Amino acid sequence: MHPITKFLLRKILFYTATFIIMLVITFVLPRAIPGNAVLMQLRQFMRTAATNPEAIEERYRALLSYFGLDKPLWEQFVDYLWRVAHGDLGVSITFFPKRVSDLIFSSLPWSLALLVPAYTASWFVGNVLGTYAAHRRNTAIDNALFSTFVVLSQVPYFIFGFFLLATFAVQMRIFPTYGGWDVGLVPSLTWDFIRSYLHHYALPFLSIFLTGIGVWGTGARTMAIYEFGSDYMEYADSMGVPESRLLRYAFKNILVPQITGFSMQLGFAVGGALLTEIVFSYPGVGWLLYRGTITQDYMLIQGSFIVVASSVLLANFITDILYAVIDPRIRKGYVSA
Amino acid sequence: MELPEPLLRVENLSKVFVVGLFTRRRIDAVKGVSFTIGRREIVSLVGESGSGKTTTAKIILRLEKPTSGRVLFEGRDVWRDLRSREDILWYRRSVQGVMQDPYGAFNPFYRVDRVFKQMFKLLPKDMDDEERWGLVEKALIEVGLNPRYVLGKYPHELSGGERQRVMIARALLVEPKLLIADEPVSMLDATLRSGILKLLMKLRDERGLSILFITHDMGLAYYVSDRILVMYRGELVEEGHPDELIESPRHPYTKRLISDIPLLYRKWSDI
Amino acid sequence: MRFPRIVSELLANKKFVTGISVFLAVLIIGAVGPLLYPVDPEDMSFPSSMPPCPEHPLGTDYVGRDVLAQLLRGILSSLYVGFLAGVVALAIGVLVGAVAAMRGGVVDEGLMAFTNAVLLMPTTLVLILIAALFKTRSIELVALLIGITSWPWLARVVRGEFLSLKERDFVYMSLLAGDRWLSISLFDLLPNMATYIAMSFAELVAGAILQEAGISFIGLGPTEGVTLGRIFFWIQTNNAVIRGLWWWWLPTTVVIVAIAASLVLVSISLDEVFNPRLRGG
Amino acid sequence: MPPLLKLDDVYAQYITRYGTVYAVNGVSLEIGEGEILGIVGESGCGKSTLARVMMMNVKPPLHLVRGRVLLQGVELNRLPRDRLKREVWGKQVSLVPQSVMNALNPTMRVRDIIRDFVKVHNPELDDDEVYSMARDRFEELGLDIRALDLYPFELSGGMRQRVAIAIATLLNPKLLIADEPTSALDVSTQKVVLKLLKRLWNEGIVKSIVFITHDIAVVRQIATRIAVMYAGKIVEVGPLEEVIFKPLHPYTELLISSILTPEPEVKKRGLVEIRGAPPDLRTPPRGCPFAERCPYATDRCRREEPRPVVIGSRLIYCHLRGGGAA
Repeated sequence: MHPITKFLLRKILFYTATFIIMLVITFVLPRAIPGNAVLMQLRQFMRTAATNPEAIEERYRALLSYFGLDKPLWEQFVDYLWRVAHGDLGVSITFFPKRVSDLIFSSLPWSLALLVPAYTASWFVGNVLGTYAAHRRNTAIDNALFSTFVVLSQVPYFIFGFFLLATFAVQMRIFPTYGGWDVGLVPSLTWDFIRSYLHHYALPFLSIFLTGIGVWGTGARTMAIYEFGSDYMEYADSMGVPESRLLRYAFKNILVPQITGFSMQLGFAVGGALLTEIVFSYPGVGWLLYRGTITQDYMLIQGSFIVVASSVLLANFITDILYAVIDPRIRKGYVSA
Repeated sequence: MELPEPLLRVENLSKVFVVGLFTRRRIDAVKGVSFTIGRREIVSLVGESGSGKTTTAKIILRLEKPTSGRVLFEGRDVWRDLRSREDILWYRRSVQGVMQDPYGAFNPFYRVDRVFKQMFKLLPKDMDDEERWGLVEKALIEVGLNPRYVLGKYPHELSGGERQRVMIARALLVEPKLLIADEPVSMLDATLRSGILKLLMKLRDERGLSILFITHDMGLAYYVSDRILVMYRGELVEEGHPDELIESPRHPYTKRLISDIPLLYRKWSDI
Repeated sequence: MRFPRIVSELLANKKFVTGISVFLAVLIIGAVGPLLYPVDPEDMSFPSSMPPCPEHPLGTDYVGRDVLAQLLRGILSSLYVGFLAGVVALAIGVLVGAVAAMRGGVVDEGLMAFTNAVLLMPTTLVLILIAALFKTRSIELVALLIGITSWPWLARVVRGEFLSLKERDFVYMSLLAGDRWLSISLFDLLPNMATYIAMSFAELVAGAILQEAGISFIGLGPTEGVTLGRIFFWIQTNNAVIRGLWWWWLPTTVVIVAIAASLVLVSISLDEVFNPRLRGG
Repeated sequence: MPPLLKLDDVYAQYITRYGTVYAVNGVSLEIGEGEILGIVGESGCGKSTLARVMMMNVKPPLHLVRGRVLLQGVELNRLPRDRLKREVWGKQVSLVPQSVMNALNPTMRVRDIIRDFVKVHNPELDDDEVYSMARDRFEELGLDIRALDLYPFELSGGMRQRVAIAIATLLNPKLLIADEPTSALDVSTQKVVLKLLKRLWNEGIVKSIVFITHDIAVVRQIATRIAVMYAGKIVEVGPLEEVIFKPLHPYTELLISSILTPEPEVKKRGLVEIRGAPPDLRTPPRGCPFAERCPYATDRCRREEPRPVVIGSRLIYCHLRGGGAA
């Protein structure tokens, strides 16, 4: 078998197994916690919410039937897999009687529109700046960049969002404080809507983009220091290859391992990005999730997890393939990924 | 007449490594190697890097399991007959090793003393610590070091030659019958090599120690050995007395190897 | 390197000195502060949304709690969460990494596949998923949950280190002295990873403090006690930023970033001091 | 004819926070056109630092504290680094890397490494011209041109070293500096590499070679002249065979007698060892650096630094040979 085919098969096997583990976890968790906290919490919530008692019962039954707690365990599991396979993630309690899958899939595009460009751009810019800092090691430029990286990398996206919100929305009133677009507009491909959307988009984007630069910059700087100290760099230097070219060598050579970093950090970054949406009340999965957690909407929480985790797995799978294509050593079967 | 059983007998030894996770490749590191080492004998195993000589050494030292074949020490199969912890400690007392990198052989975290202390569990149980340290001092003096200078120091405070002597002293502590010396001088400067080589020869003469001397340098093998084994790509290709081997090598590899060694008194004609 | 040399090299590193000073300062403030400023952080009897004034050096929040009191209590709780989670993650990471490296073969492949799988999970969401199942959550429970979701990258590093260290000559020398793998792992390999472990621990603690803030922010952190994360939850639910209560959210933010950044700085400086290739001229 | 390269009383030191290493201490040396100078010394004697100084590839923590480096009369030590890179390195003075395994960028094909290097010095050439130039040179040197399309990790150790040498000499530099180019290779590959170097010299592609090694038997095969280095100083310089067969400095004598080649002449002599170890260059000794280990050392050797003495075509730094006479 060709090494690349083997590589692909292996990766597919791994991701399938991970996906199944993820489903098992989501199945086992609510059943493993003693006393079934979900139902208890829901009952409690229902009692405090002074609404129509019939509607409460209805919601409770929907939850009970989705989790099928009265059936034998294996039957519950088969049911569960069957439902997930058909995109049935249950019914939201908070937005009853909307289906969780509908809610998530109408929020997901907005989350992707925020996360994908912000995360990718911060990855790229962070690597460029980190390499540059390493090239200028121990100079004032390096010190300034490095300190910025360290602080930025340790500010979670959502906290950085506070800063941006307070400064540019509350104080300077340049950007709106709330939502994904102006009230009254309906998502459409009109100029008005796009302008309003970008206006609301700027701050959440910046909080992810800027803090991301810190994370990638710190890592890239360390890796690039190794590259600049390596034998091939010394040799190219002593052959007269100019500094600008050496900088490009270092940048190119850290990009390959940083692609792994890109996918390994993704799971973490997604969580942070979802929290950022909450700060800006940006209408993505994070904002949806936030409203779900306040009302203990476990089906919504679980559904969001399944969708987001699956997306992360898919993104990682794509990155792994990309990695194999880019690194000649893997492409040619010299080392295993 | 029946030949006496040699100290060490290696029979048809093979080792295959399987590397790579998704492109599995077989590497035949050692292929059907057989040889013996007699008592009071220095046998050199010569080969270039990747010829399988270090793997052979590790198998004999019981650090690496062979894929097939046997290693018999005093008639006991080292990989099959040594079962109990006692058996293994007996083997550790009988066969010791010295490694190539005199710096890497020390855990940089500890003082030099630790390498001796580690060996104490191989010494007789009824011995007290004072007697044990007495043996350490004796061993250090035997290899030409001043115990007071060496003990209590960190490895990086000693020179390469001193470190290598410490490693030899450590091995001597348990009075082994066989010493496996894997490239013991290749990382030392020329002016320090002779001292170590002389020491090894002295140990053979005075203690009756048998030594398997592993090297890539035919020149060194030529000086110290009673017998030379030449290894090439995992196989033993030639065996002989040093003078014979140098003057009239038979295997094409040995011939090329010897003709490619840079000499002092003869300049290559084809350069 | 000998101990006095280690200390003097660390003290000569600006990053280390900055990091450790900031960290110790915050730690001392957290430890001594509540004693010197004995105001109940959950007492809501003060006037609401008061800017800093002599009675309330950092003002009061939207529901009339003293912000400084919150912050002082929050520092120690958050450090406690970080420390606990760090210990849990360290224990799992080192164990998994070491066993994978030392056992090799199927055990290694299985453990690493599992580690990679856990690594791919969106951690914050996993925490939310689990935390949502508990009606009440103690600080320890939250720390434990954070700990069991943050070890995978450490396991990978430890495995890599073990794999490279176990091929070192001194390991063979210990084997030749009759040492067994368990004692070699403990006394030969682990001490040589002391820097990595210290670095990882600092980073794990920092990460856990931020992680706690993250899940508390969404309302799924500890349900008792005052942690920095819980303060962020109150800040969010009361729209403090939009309302302009800067004395509430700003000091909290500064403190959490100071803790996390100082720990990371310590970690980076350890790498610079002990890693010869990073040592500058 | 003036020498190609001249070192004039050169001192080079590594200056760090943790102390100073006195790596090169007062070396004067001339490399004439058309010679292969072997520089021999043990590890830590400063020979690799000397190689760096020869092309003025000196950057912190290494400093040229004193002395001049002249390439055909041009003081390299006065040129800024970017001018050295543009005009000297790779073009007039070139280097064979010490660690072949990692000296070529792992993510670039050989031809792209060559393209970048050539275009620094000849920006007017286009890619195809560079590739055809590389192909011609590879063919001229008997190297497989398929190597051009490969990545460094696809080449064997010996091939990688030969490719590196071909790259280093692509622009016909006057001086080639080879720092331990064969110490990581097995003997057969070593011979192939030495032959390649000799061929470059024979065919006039490079005018002169400085060959730095710890192995006297290797320089014996290739050098025309030899300089012996000890503790940051040159102790003896002279024509190859004279120095090897009639060493005048006690260190040279001992160094040569410690060589163990499989030859009856050498075996007859037996094993000779030098006691002690070379001095620590963080605290170099005052007088003759070898005095501590020298069997013939006197008080004067320990006190006073010997001056150079010319004996025939040789230069020796030793009191025993009259080096004290000012």
